[in-house]
Amino acid sequence: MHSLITYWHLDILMVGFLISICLAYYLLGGFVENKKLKLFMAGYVLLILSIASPLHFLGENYLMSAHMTSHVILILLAAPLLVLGIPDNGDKNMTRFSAWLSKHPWLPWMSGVCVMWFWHIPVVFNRLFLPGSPVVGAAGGIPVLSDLHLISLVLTGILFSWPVVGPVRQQRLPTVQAVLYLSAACIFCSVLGLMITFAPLGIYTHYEHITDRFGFLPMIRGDHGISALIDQQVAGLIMWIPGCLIYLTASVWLLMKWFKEKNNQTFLTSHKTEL
Amino acid sequence: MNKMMIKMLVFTEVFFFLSLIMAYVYMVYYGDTRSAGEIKSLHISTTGFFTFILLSSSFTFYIAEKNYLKGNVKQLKIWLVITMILGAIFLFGQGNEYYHLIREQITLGASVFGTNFFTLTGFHGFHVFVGLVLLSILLTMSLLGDFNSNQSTVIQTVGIYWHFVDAVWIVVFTVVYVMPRFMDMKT
Amino acid sequence: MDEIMPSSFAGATPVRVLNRDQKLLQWISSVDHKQIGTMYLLLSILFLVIGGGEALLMRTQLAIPNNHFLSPEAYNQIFTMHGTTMVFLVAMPAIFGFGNYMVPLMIGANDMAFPRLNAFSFWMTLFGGGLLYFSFLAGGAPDAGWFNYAPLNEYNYSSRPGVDYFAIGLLIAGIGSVGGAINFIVTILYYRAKGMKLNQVPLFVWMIFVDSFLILAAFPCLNAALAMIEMDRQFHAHFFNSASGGSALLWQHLFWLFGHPEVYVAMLPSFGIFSEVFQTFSRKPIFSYAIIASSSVAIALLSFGVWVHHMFAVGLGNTVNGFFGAASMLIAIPTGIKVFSWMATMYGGSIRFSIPMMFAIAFLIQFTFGGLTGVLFAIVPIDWQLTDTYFVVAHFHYMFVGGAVFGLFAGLFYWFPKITGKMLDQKLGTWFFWLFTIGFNTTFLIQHVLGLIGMPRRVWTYPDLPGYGVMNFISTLGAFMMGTAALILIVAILKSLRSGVVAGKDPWDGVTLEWYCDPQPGRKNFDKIPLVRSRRPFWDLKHPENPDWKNARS
Amino acid sequence: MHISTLFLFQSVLHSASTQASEINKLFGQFTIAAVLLLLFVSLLIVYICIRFRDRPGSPLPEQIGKNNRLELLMFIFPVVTIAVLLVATLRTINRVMKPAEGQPDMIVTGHQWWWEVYYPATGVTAANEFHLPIHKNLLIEFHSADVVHDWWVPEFGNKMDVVPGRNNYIWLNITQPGNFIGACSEFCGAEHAWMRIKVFAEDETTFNRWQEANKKTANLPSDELSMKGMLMFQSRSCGTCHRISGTPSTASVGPDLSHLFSRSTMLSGMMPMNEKNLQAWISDPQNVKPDAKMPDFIFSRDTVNAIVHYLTQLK
Ligand code: HEA
Ligand code: HEA
Ligand code: HEC
Ligand code: CUA
Ligand SMILES: [Cu+2]
Repeated sequence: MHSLITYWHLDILMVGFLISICLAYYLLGGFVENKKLKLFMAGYVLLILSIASPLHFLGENYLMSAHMTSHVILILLAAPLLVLGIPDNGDKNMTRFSAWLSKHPWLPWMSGVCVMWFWHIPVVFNRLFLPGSPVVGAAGGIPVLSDLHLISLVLTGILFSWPVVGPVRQQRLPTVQAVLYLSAACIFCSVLGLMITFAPLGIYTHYEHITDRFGFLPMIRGDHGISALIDQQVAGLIMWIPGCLIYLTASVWLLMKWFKEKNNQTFLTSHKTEL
Repeated sequence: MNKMMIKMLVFTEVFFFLSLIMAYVYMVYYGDTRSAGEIKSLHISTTGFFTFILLSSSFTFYIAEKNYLKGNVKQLKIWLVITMILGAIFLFGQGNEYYHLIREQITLGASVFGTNFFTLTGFHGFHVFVGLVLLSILLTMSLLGDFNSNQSTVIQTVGIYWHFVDAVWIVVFTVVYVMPRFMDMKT
Repeated sequence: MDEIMPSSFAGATPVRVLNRDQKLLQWISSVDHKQIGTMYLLLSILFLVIGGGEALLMRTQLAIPNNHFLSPEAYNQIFTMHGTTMVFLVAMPAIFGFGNYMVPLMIGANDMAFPRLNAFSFWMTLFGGGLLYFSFLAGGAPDAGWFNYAPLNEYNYSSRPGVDYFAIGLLIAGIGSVGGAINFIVTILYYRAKGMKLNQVPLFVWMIFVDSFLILAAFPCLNAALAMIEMDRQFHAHFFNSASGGSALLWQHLFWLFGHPEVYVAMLPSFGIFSEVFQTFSRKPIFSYAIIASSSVAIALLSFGVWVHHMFAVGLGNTVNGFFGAASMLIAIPTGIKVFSWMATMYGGSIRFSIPMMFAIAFLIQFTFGGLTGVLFAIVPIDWQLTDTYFVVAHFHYMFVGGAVFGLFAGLFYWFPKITGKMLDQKLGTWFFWLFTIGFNTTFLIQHVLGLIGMPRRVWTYPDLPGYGVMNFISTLGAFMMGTAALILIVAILKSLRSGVVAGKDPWDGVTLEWYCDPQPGRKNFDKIPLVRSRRPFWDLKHPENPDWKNARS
Repeated sequence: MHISTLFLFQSVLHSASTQASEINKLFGQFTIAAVLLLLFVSLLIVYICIRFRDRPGSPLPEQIGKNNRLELLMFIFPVVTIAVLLVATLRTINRVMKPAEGQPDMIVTGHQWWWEVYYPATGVTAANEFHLPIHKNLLIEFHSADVVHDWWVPEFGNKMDVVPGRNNYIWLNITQPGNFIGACSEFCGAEHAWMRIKVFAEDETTFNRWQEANKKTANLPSDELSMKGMLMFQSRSCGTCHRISGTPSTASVGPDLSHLFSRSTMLSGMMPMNEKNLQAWISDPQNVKPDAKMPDFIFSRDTVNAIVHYLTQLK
């Protein structure tokens, strides 16, 4: 049994995914503008942290709360940062895509929210960890389902953030709409968090009957006193309160920018434009 | 403006149904063990059929609306009637299901499951009923010739409401009928 | 280059122009936003007197230990009706009253978006309140507290019809509130004057806008809970009866999921009123419009994530309590920023101590005090000590009375000249302010100590323990000072209506559009309206040499 | 220096248990911070009001409404304060409420307007007055027979709601002997005001002596009048609600009366326990404690005297 810090892990599929993200970034004209690159790198580091680090190891094997923490990081921090990192190089397709998404904001919204809900349906959730789908850290085999789950979360997270922080500034959602968009997502995340928080034991079974293959269980249950119920509550609450806080911070940030706009306007602009 | 109003109404209704659905989950999924047995009395296939009916009524309304925007009032009337018939069939299906459940001694006052089931589906059924009333008003107006020019937003406004009622049913159907099949509920 | 434009696009053209001296029937059938607003305000004042009268009855009963002035049944009905009245029939109608009257004027519109829906909302509120009070005649008012906990609200424990009246009455009043909120949102979105962007509306309008969303999201949760309790009581369902598998906590979750947002529903419009008052009487633009406006959105969103702080003592476990304690503390951040912004607005200004401004300054201190006791409760272990004691009663009266109601009083004095054309009597107003403020602090400051020495709330009487009698008596004295002050206010209103100083169009040197239209505007508010180009359109008109749109100000 | 030492009466700020002293330490720290904050805000407001009041002929102030650095400061200051508070909160929560383990030392059941007490270790049942040993980690469990009640003794620290369908618990380690007064602190219906708590915190030997005394069955009637009283008690349906050990009456709808007269107060702290008050109560309960769940019996004066005489023997 080594120290927790040493449990890093990547499998072939995830390596491929990480590389293809870099590739996509390159194709979208990345690696040029310094400020944007920094944002992208920040997102990328968070992405690696939540899919390869000991946090992920804990989330796969021991703690639902760690699993949820990595979800929150993936969807709410890494994905928006990756999107923020994409430069606006005036590409026509990019503009058209952004405009189309902003015209149908319910599409990215539904994809983000539904995919997140889907992976937390107890049947699906418990299936993620069944022996049939090998667990990260076990010898051999690619945990396909688990990887798919991460990849889908990142991709829908990117799609979800696009109308709010997408590269083409003119095609982002108007502020009030963006705030409603984020708040509505926040509500549905909250409902999910609430359901998990107040669920009894026996629903998300994976974390209740842990096969202690790495010997960390006594430390978790004993030294830190994290029982299965507390773990599940923390998991729900992390989705709920810090999760919501991120949506909220984003909303307030957008509003601050909007209210601080220079309000000098040319004569006779239509006053309905920002609706 | 009317559309914005109805969107706000839908916004507030969403929270109403969210409260009821959360109560349902809290009490039926997480509650005592009796509910798991009683859920088995639900006929998912029959209700699935009526669900399909309700969803197709959304589609027929969409066609009615498109025809209206094209100025095709005759088609509008026809599709409105079809929509109403489909909605009525759905309500009939609900009544049928209630009848069977009550025959099996599952009533509002008999158990926690009955309480939550009848309250949730009952409020939804009430909304369908209100939708039917609105549709019949639309039909009357169109028969009286109020919709001969395609300027009014009334039809789209009612449409938003009607689609919302369908969307709620999708969620209710998922939570009440579909999900328990996939959950190993405490028994 | 200030074009004055015809206002035809600034809202609906009026249906018909009424003459000024309207008869009762015209009031009842009115769909004019100003008349409906006035009726809302009158309703609010009526219920303030009733709810305040109930408070005085309670304080009389509590003045001395072991008192038998009221029976326990009477006391319980009265404190329940006091809380319910004050929250649903004083705070809400007052908000809707000011909102109805002022929002169209401030955004340069001629009416609300849906005038008939507006009238409908008012009458629903009135009928809901009437039904609640009818219960006194029909076998007993509700007596389970304003949050009406299960299972005490079940038929087994409250077999009188009081709780049914509570549920149905609040459902009806709630429908009115939701209708009004929808109306505000659509009005603010579609009826703004030419040039006024949504991020330029006066802060009061913005607060009403946010408040309306809060209402739309919060009230359905209460409606669902009320529907469930009626199912339980009338049809023997089992939502909240733990004996037959229901859950007593479900009620608490649903109620507070409504209840906590509701307290901010009561607070935000007062924030808006104070924002207008501070900038008008400091003769300066508000400090950081952006912060005040966006922090109110933060408050609105956060308010849905803190409701468990009313349930810290029900045994949900340290994990849940800890997270919700953290969330509750977070609300202090956007609120604190607001307090500091108002102070910064005054700083460097030229402060005129009119009566609205005096209320605003008293509010700042009282609200900070009440907010600090709120944060004290957010510290979970301390809440375990203090929940359900008079310390809580003191906290929320500092918020409701010292915060929200002070805001409504400030609004009353600030906009009275616009509504009636007369100034509200300055001398009596000053008396009213000092008596009410001193009375208020006398009543509720001492209640913190009562809570600390162990007096639970909602007790119809109490044993003669050391200190209890004295402090309760002091508290009662304060309440009667507030009662006297309220009488003075009523006298002042009547006197000013009859023989007040004629106000003119712009008595306070205001900066927003409601001071641009005539005093006591007719059926149509604006014949002409300036092109709005900044957050202080009326300032721009008055100071063409230094308009806001040339120098960005906040 | 507590408020309590100023006022010389019981209060929250006087800790008589380890839990309460944990909480009060935090309370004291927060109070200092809050007072400083309030002083800062109030004095600044007073200063602003004096310094910037409108004097005759004062010019229009500079029309400026922003200052980015000040805005940042206004944001940072509450954030830091909150962070400090949060850490202190979480630490104290976990010290006061530890996970429950083992058998509870005392099970308290809330009824509409009286308390039932049960000591699982010895099987002793009592009502309305609580005897507890000091310097022991006590696990107290709460059940409700009807609606939500709440256990609170200010000197002992945290409250706990008594919720039907849930078994809540608290840990309590009393550090001082003495009598402590508390109250039901969740509104539970008409007589919520008279559902008070009286705790006798005793050292181990006194507590054990009390347990022994209460383990014994109730005293049998010793004279003729009390014999008649006992017969009346058994025949007039008192036993359908009350328990007197050693007799056929075993119900728990109302308080256990086996050792009634050893209590210092009656009706959950409403009045001192004495013959006169018992007389009044048995003759007309609804007059003494309106709405209490004990019906009026139409007894003759003699019957009342007999029953009361019997009850006074139940020490
Ligand atoms: C208008 C109404 C209103 C408002 C605005 C508030 C505001 C707040 N309330 Fe209050 N509250 C009520 C009305 C209100 N409350 C009512 C009615 C109840 C009881 C209901 C019942 O039981 O019947 C209640 C009860 C209540 C409880 C439950 C108590 C209990 O029953 O055990 C709690 C617990 O957390 C709480 C917390 C707060 C907090 C943290 C705020 C915060 O919003 C306060 C924020 C403000 C400030 C903090 C002051 C200004 C800030 C600064 C100057 C910055 C610096 C300060 C810091 C960094 C701390 N409130
Ligand atoms: C907006 C909300 C609001 C407002 C403004 C007030 C205002 C007041 N409140 Fe209230 N209060 C609540 C909301 C509010 N309250 C709530 C929610 C509860 C909790 C209820 C519950 O526990 O369920 C409560 C509970 C409550 C209690 C605790 C009851 C208990 O726990 O047992 C007390 C006790 O002192 C009290 C007192 C007062 C007083 C003295 C005023 C004063 O400020 C009132 C001042 C106004 C007047 C005095 C009007 C003057 C009237 C006249 C001059 C005419 C006289 C007419 C006649 C005598 C018929 N209130
Ligand atoms: C319907 C049930 C019922 C019946 C019958 C009943 N009681 Fe009671 N009794 C109660 C309840 C409930 C209380 C607690 C009242 C309270 O404090 O709110 C009580 C309290 C008492 C007390 C005070 C106990 C204490 O600890 O303070 C006495 C003494 C008493 N009853 C005696 C009697 C006698 C004698 C009779 C028969 C004549 C009787 N009771 C019949 C329900 C009943
Ligand atoms: Cu029991 Cu209050
Ligand atoms: Cu709250």
